[in-house]
Amino acid sequence: MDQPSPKQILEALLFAAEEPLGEAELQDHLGGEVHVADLLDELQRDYAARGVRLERQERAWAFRTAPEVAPYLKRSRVQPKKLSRAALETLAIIAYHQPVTRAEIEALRGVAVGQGTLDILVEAGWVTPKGRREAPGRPVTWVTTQAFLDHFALASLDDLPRLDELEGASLFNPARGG
Amino acid sequence: MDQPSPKQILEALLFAAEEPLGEAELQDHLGGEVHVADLLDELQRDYAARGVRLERQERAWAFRTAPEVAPYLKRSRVQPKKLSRAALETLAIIAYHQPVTRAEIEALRGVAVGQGTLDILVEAGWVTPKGRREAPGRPVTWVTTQAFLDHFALASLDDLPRLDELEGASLFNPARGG
Amino acid sequence: MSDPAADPSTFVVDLDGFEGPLDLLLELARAQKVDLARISILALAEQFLAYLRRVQARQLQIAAEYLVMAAWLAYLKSQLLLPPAEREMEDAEAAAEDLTDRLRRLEALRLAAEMLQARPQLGVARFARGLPEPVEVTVTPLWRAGLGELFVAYGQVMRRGKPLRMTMPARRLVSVEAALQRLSQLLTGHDWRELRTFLPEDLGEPLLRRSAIASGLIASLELAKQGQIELQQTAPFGPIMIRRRSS
Repeated sequence: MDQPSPKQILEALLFAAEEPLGEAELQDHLGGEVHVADLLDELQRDYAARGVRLERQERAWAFRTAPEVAPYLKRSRVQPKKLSRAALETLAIIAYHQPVTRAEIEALRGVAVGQGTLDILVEAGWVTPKGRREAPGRPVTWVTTQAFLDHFALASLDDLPRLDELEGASLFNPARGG
Repeated sequence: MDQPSPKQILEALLFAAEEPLGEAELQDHLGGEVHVADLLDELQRDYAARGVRLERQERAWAFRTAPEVAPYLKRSRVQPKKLSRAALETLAIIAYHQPVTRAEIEALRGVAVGQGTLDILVEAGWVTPKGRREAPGRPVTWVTTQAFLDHFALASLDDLPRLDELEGASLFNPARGG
Repeated sequence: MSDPAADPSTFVVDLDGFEGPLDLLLELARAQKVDLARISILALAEQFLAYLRRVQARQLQIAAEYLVMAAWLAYLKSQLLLPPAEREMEDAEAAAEDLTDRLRRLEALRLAAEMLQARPQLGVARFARGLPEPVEVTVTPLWRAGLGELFVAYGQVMRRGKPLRMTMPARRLVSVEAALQRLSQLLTGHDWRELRTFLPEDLGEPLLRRSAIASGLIASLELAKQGQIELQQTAPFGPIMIRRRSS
């Protein structure tokens, strides 16, 4: 049997895993002489036109089926539960304003955030408390996780459309309707 | 978004499937105009030199990591670990009283010494069984190793402070806790 | 939901559908069908108040945050209608602008949330490997210990060998049983008397005295529970009065 190349090993490692693997971890695995970042880019290009893609999420990588194939895959898949509007908005606020305290989320939405709403997001693995704000009461601040990037196919938080651009969009354009 | 090709759909299906998929099943899914058998052969060729292979088992197909990569997929991690209280005490007794039997260690500590504790010290390379006590049952006696001296930066066992010297060094001050 | 008494052009929705007063304001603003920059806060305040009045007329519960917003909007409206010289509010226009900004920010976030939801989500539009192959991970522990810890451990072992002797002096305390007996015997009449007067008098030692008070109190509670006596204390830390219950 041939000696496999580092790229083949990398490919197999990523393929075998269900969860994204960190670049540092992969570099550790393959040893110092291998330039993992280059190989990952190469692999990503190899798969660019295939039914499966190598996705980057900040410093982690994972194989995922291509989004455009999705409509043809639906075979008795259980539809995941839809997020409530409150949960989705809270998630968006955390994504855009992280690190953000519960009080700040409430100020933006103009309504109390139930602990249940945060619990749902924590349970999904998309947000996590991280650190405290150096302010009276030292409130906990919330941030999004790696799993959030993975779930919403974001290579980084910069992939989110900019809020000020959204503010400028024709929000109250009559065409959008009420 | 582009319309995905039947081959891309096939690839994604096989990737996301929780079990090997039968050819007939795949043919059903992709519809009559598509020649699934040919596409499967094509896919198999695409992956022939990669870290992942498309394997046929009987009449079912599944992606699998390449067999020659398997030895390189094992990951090993070195994890620094602190010795437990029991292991520290046992090590200290062996250092000061060597050669010493397990029964003697237990008598000094006032509690039983689990084999696990000795195993950890052996694994760390700091103690080793050496010789036997000429007593009923001829129990094994334990001594420290060169690696023990190296780890604790001791030139020799004589460098270990005597008990009365330790008493003076306020190391036994109860305020230090423990 | 239609309300025949209401102006048919006004917006009528169920309050339950809203995520708080800002959300309701946003919905009302949308109904104005103009750019948010040109929205009339005055009209918006009027609509908000009218809306709440209609909800109140149906005798539905209104959450506090809506009422707070309504009060603030009513105040803001009154200030905006006054000539600047007569206003109590320093900057009514600025307050109105702040509200516009908040609405615009919320609308942008709402749009962002929609866009987030529209992304190809994992398990919906993208899938992970269905048959993950477990990769063996071997963990090699690297044991660490310091010389100091070693010495401390040794010292503690060796000290453990010489056990310390400790003696606990026997203490004289008043038991609850004794207090019960004393109280039952001494409490005869039906007049209120202070619990303290039933304590034994020959208690020199403070600890013994405190134990007598404590067991006396427990004994009185026990007797009250049994229905034999009544207890009364008119103020915190005030004297505790007891008397035998008249049968």
